[in-house]
Amino acid sequence: MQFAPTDIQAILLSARVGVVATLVALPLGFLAAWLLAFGRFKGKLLLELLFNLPLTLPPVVVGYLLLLLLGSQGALGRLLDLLGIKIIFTWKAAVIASVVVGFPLLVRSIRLAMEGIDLHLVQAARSLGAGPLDIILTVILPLSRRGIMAGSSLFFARSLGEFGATIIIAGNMPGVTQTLPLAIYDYASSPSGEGTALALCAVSILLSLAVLMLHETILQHKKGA
Amino acid sequence: MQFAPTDIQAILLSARVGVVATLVALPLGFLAAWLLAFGRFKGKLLLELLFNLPLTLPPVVVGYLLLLLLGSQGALGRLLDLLGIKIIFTWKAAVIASVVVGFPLLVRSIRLAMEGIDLHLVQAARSLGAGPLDIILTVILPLSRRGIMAGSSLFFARSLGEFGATIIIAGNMPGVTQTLPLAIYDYASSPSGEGTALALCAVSILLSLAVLMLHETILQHKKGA
Amino acid sequence: SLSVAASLRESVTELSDLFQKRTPGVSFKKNFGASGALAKQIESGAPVDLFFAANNEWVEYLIKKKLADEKSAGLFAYNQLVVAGKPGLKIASMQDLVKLNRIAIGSPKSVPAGEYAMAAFKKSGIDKQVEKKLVLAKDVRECLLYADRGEVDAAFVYKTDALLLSKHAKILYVVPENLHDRVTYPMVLTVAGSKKPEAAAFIKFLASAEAKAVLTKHGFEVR
Amino acid sequence: MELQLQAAKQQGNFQLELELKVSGERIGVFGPSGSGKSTLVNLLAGLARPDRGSILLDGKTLFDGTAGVNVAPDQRRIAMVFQQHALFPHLTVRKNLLYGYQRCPATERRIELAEVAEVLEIGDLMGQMPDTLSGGQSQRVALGRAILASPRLLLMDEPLSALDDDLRYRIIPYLKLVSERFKIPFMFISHSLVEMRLMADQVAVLEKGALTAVMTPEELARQRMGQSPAGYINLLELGVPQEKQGLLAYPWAGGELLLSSNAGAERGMFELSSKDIILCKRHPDAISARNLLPCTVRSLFETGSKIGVELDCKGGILVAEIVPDAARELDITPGGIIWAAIKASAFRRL
Amino acid sequence: MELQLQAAKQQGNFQLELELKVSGERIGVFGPSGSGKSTLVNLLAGLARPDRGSILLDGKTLFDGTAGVNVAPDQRRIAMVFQQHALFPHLTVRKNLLYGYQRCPATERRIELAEVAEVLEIGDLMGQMPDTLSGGQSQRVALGRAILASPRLLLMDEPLSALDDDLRYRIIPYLKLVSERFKIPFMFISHSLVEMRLMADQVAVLEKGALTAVMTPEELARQRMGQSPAGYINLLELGVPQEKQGLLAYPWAGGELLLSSNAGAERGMFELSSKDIILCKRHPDAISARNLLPCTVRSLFETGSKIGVELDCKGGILVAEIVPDAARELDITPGGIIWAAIKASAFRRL
Ligand SMILES: Nc1ncnc2c1ncn2[C@@H]1O[C@H](COP(=O)(O)OP(=O)(O)OP(=O)(O)O)[C@@H](O)[C@H]1O
Ligand SMILES: Nc1ncnc2c1ncn2[C@@H]1O[C@H](COP(=O)(O)OP(=O)(O)OP(=O)(O)O)[C@@H](O)[C@H]1O
Ligand SMILES: [Mg+2]
Ligand SMILES: [Mg+2]
Repeated sequence: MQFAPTDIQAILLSARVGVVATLVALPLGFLAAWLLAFGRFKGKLLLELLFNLPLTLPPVVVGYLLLLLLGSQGALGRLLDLLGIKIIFTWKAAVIASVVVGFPLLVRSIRLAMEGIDLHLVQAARSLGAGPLDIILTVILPLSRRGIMAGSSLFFARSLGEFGATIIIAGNMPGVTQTLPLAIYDYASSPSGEGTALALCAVSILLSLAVLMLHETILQHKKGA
Repeated sequence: MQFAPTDIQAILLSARVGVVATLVALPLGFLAAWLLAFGRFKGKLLLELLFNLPLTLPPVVVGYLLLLLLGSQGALGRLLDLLGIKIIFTWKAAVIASVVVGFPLLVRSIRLAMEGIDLHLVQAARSLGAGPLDIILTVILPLSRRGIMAGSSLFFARSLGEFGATIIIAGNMPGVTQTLPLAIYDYASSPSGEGTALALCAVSILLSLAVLMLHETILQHKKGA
Repeated sequence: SLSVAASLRESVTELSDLFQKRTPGVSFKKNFGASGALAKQIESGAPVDLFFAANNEWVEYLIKKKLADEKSAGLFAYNQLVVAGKPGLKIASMQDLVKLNRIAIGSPKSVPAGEYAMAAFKKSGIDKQVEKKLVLAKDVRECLLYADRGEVDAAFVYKTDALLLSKHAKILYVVPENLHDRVTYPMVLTVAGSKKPEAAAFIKFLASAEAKAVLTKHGFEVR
Repeated sequence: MELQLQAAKQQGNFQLELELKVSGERIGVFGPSGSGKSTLVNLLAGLARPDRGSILLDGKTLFDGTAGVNVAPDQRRIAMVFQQHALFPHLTVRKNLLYGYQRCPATERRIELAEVAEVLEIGDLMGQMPDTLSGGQSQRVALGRAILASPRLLLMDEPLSALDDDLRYRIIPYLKLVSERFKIPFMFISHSLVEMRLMADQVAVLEKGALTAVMTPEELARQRMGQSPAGYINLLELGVPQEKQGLLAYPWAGGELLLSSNAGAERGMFELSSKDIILCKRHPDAISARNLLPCTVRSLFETGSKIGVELDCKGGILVAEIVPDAARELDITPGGIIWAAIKASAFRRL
Repeated sequence: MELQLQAAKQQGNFQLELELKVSGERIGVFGPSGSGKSTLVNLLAGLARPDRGSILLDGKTLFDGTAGVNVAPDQRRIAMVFQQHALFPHLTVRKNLLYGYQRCPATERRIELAEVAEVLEIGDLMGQMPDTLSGGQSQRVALGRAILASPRLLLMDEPLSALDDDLRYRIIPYLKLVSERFKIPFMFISHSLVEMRLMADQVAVLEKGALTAVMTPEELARQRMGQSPAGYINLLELGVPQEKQGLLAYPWAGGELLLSSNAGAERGMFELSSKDIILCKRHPDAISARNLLPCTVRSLFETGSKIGVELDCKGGILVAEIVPDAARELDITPGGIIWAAIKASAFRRL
């Protein structure tokens, strides 16, 4: 099976979007999880709801909402326009779509791990002079490692499969913003493209397998150390 | 804003599909998480990959694959046909789509919680005469409660938003298989339907808010007890 | 760049490739999707010059919003609505459809083909009888998929799409054009596109015999 | 209970290589920190798998590396009390206590909740959750939970370190009672010689993952008498006392012993450290020690820098501890007569 | 260190209602299980918030309910050793030890890693992860970690219960040394009177969430002498010894004391239980006790069923414990002369 150049580009683009989206989402997701796990403030439930919204809504709808926000008439879009930043119809839009849609998964995983941390450890750290930020970095971060790993591999996999929101805000431009799922969809919807669609599916599976293996190896390694 | 009867039906159907899918997926997800967290067998990585597949692939592709499997020409579809069971284009298909697509999220959450359980507790239970199944029910299940709650609210929310796979195998039959996201999509893609689409979005958000609140209340309640 | 309705994907790709070969230095970026999504993208400031839609509704929407150049609006091609289904079935008239179990059409709210199909049902007076049998697909390709896999007895699709069918399904019946509005594919230049000479040149090229031959090859009608 | 264990287990840098054959109802495991006591316990309970070897309990094979036998932990009916209590955090104290009880076949149940709750003083905690218990309370509940499983063997890994002295010595006789009355043999891990002496009939001594000896706690105590701050513990079974001059006079070995009145006016078991016996050549006219017993020296033995003197006081055997110099000066030789002075406060009820 | 605490805290059914003013470097908190000792520690460290009241340490307000002051735990520089060690599971022993050290301003660091590692005998464990440590090892590391933070106040919640006797008594003098040399005051929680006597200058006694008394451990020990199995502990500072007849003769109070040779031939602090002193009216000719000291009776005091006798042996003060009957019989009255017999083995180096 020979892939067309645009297919190769789609594979590379998807990998890039997945990696960048994960890198962008990780710190944000960690912060959000920390707020939800340890924070005590009003409006926490509201914040939680907000983080979960992209999960509840069909990605296509998320895409429309993002388009409203980031488009030239949107609040954020106009701001970005002033700064000369173009988002719509660029691969950055695909990253944003992935980040927004996968965010709830990431936050959930990390938060779950954080909630499992023995409070005595946090207390010990505090009594040893570690301030909140210090504790986050030296106790909470390493002890929620499993959750971060699980969450980010989940997130990466989700971003490899992200379709609905991406096609709306990034468009489906072969060689430019066409990610793997868009290419797969294109092929799958014409009877003659079934073979290529399946081959691209396999690539997508292989990619997430690689991330999964990496995740397991890191966990195993850390356990053994 | 007045909803058409089919819109009301879509709301009810979505709620039903969400609940049924969650009920169906929970025991399966728990079992899968247990296998992955505590099992030691060959092919574990493969199993994990399999569970994560629906996440990696665009839901539309998942739907397509399910159609191949469950359709009148599919292997399973033919078997079910013999048993007189119709899946495709019924609400059961929407349930199956939701279960398959949300499964990785459920498993991941539960598994993460399980991996946080203090092994001493399992050992104590064993030394007190509890067999593996007994331990699952009396130690692992209650101690992974947070993960189960988090996972199932995540799953439910995801199922409320499930679009790609559902539209393929359940079809989009107003009043029969048209779930909320399908209705939203329909409205959103015609210029005159934007208002209704937004209203239905709000309903979807309210529904998942309700689940989220339920989840928090249960956790809070148990903590206090 | 071009925003192209999904059903025009193959033909517009071939046409633009041809044009690029003819006119060195010109290159197109193409964006494929549902007409509605494409229109919304343009509304949100997507850098699009030329919009090929599958129905008039979205072109008018853009014109009303002063996002498209009304003067440039024109019809690009025509198509025919057909019923595709299991090779064994015999459909001689719309009335024959009542006997079937499942019929796939595009969702009338969002898919033009579905709208045409609904109009045809109404005109033939069978809309009430078939209402419960309809499976609303999110696009024509999905209708095609159902027909191809034998999940439905019949599907309302365009002739151009039906030509891609494998042996599991074939065209059973061509819906008479008097039952619905003619299937047209309009195109329009956006405000940004109307300032670009290349875009105008491409529109001119589309009217050429060479371009029409390509369209005909793909099953479109050009009159 | 008869235990035959031959097992090797590598854990990080630590290598356990044990061959242990013991029979008895009350086995002790003694050894310094890091000598592998907890590891041994895990092997027995089936929570860790030996790298090779075999484990037989009462003739039944629990593990056999070559034959591939490895009885599941829950089938071994070996209950444990961990160093860290490991209470189920989601169950009330009552449900924790009943966990093993309910899983024990009804015909094998020998101990009831009320009985355990009373002795361990946890009756008031029944409805509480484990995370609201203080350290001492938690460990008592963990102990009760294991006892209530009526196990074939009870493994206790330093179960008493978290308890206060008072409570500790109230639990020890109960544990012994349980073991005797219901025939629940136990293995008691500790690095305290005193506890060992009180709890075990036989002691396996571990050192760096290897067995150095199996002996009676008496032997161990005599051997280590010199090093141990507690000395050798004499255990005395005393009868029902009578009041006498504000003290309690307990019948013992044909005569009587005077104890402080706070010893409690019932018959029972008492401990007396070898360090608390002072020997005099002659009868001292006036001495603060309330007990002056004429004794025959049965034997002398050396341990460390100390000399143990085994005394026969009208049939009652006591071990006293003196320095070699004193032995010379008092001219202590087997068969000689000597006075043993013991303070009324030196006795402690177990 | 000067502590002023007035706080109330409800925890489930348990109500803490404390008013405590102490100053000193070595404060003990004594009380039975469940009396609220750990709760008090949490309030001080800032890990629990009083329902109302105020806490002042060295004149600095740590908490004031009415003024709304609540200094963050990490700003209090109050280190803790928990009952459960709470080591960071993801850090090596070395990194655990250095955690507080690194967070302490360099100018305030007073204790170095090597020093702590040596005394606690954890030098070999540096590279290990906490989950591979035995119970005793873990607690030693936790102790080291807190010490290395050079805290203004060190809170120790039964830190020694998991250690063996040997190690326990080797750590105690180090802790005292640390507290003296580097002026790290500590609060030591225990329900062991012996530990309390060894560790603290003053003891706050808790009972069911309320303060019943603040007293010196001597007072507490004298008060509870009758109940305690260890009796009253005499602490003796002894000079450099000389060998004498296989024993060690330590100079003390103008005369000398003979100790077993395993006491170690250096100057140091020794403990001697009041129970180990036998009083005789006359000089007994031959007695196994190696020390016979003529003393003047300074005072008598009653505790429980016992009589404490304060003795002046050529300037050295000792407390002996006898039963009332013996006091009468020996005719012990303040100012009287009496012989104290003490075995060479009765002393224990701290
Ligand atoms: N998983 C492990 N990996 C590496 N080393 C381990 C592991 N578990 C235990 N060890 C080491 O094995 C040795 C024996 O540990 P064990 O817990 O059996 O000692 P112990 O006699 O119970 O000590 P203590 O009296 O302090 O509880 C120790 O040196 C410990 O560090
Ligand atoms: N979160 C809580 N909820 C309810 N009760 C609690 C909670 N925490 C502690 N308690 C109760 O408060 C009392 C005091 O507990 P604390 O841990 O302070 O006792 P302690 O003196 O340290 O006991 P120990 O010597 O056994 O450690 C106990 O009766 C305990 O059950
Ligand atoms: Mg141990
Ligand atoms: Mg406590």
